[in-house]
Amino acid sequence: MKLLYFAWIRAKIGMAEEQVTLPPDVRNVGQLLDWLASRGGNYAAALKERSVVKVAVNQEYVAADHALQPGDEVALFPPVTGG
Amino acid sequence: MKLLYFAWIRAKIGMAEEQVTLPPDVRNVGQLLDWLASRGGNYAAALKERSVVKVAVNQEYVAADHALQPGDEVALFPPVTGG
Amino acid sequence: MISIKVQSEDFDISAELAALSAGNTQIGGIASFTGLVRDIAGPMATASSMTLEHYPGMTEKQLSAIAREAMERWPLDACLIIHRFGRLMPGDRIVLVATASAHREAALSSCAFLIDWLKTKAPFWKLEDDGSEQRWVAAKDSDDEAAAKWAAETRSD
Amino acid sequence: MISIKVQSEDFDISAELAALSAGNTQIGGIASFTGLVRDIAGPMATASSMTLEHYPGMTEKQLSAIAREAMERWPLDACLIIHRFGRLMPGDRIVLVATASAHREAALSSCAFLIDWLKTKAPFWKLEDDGSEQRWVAAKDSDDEAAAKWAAETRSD
Repeated sequence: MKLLYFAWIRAKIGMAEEQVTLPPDVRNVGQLLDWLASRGGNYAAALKERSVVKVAVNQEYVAADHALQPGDEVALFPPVTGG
Repeated sequence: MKLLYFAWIRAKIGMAEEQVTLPPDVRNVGQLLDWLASRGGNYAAALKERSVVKVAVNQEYVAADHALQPGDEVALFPPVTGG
Repeated sequence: MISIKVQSEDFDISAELAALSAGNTQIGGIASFTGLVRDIAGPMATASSMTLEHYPGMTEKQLSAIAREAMERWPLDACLIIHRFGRLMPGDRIVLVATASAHREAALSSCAFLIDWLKTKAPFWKLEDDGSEQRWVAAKDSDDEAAAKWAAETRSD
Repeated sequence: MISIKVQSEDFDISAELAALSAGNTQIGGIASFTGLVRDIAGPMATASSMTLEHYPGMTEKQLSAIAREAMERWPLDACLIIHRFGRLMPGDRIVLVATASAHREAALSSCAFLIDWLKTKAPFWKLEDDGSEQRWVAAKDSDDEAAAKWAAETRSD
């Protein structure tokens, strides 16, 4: 599964994207965030304030209970500040 | 006193402006409109629907009870349609 | 800064908006409204046109007063009104209203306010020609209502 | 007609608005909002800058969805969103939103709707540099509130 990071989440994690293989018990977006945070270090720091982490799957906003599929493009980013 | 006419009021009266000397009993805008309408012909036709005749004195909108002064510039026109 | 222009010639929106914010980097947004001549005759008819008559002197006075009121009601850095007169064809620009502010809500609201007031206060009259006959455009009740709304409303930003 | 552009280069407002109404003489008005980079450092500081990061692919998708929603909510003839990314300086144009309609109320309201939604939905992030340090711009609650207002509101024109 492809993970993309943007803005200060990208800066804190220290990379813009990575390819990951999910453990079998990680089936939705909330579980993915828990699993990433459990990696500790930069991940834990970047995902500490869970309420400000927005998630898009295949370029659409989703909630924590959104089920993940193999091959999904999952993006993590802070609240947007365009315009 | 200088009178100016615009749009279809100008077209109906048949001129864009004229110089008039008011009778002594014509002291405000409402009386001016009555006096002009009493001239009959084009004036009566142009001022028939009194509610749609707007009046500006010295380029400011005024109501029927506005007192006239010698040397005023008085304009009569229909509701505006710019923009 | 208030800029009022009453002219027969066309205007360049890019240049006008650039001038509005030039040298002021506290401006966060510019709202604008451009009014265009609609084709009243329809595609099958001969070319239609519109002639705008106005009251020189009073026009500038009224537009300036409207702009000053907008500057008082909203925190604006600049305000521009350009209104053309004379003979125009379908698609031609008639009017440009633009407001610049640090806050987008102020710019957007004041722009709507200006065009609503201008429609009921600025001494312009439209004479439409559909190719066969000429007709003075009637004022719309909906324009009076749009303007009246602002009188009733207190500033909300 | 919907036109969405995500680009690093600047845009010409006159040309963009002219393209929006070209060939459609039923359009009576075009509302636009141009967002500019504000100078966060103030006149006494060294030059500040802003770098806009975005999510290529999702950006276009979100802007298109927002534009489609505006076209459904209001009687619009055309709708344009241009959003820049990359490094910008104070006074630079960031975004242009424009809507064209036969009715000015529809153009003005939908333009406000688009910029409000874009602020909360379009995946852009601003990194400010005041000349001494870099700082990610925080999202504003007021932007969320402005967008939420449209969700609560039914079309009123």
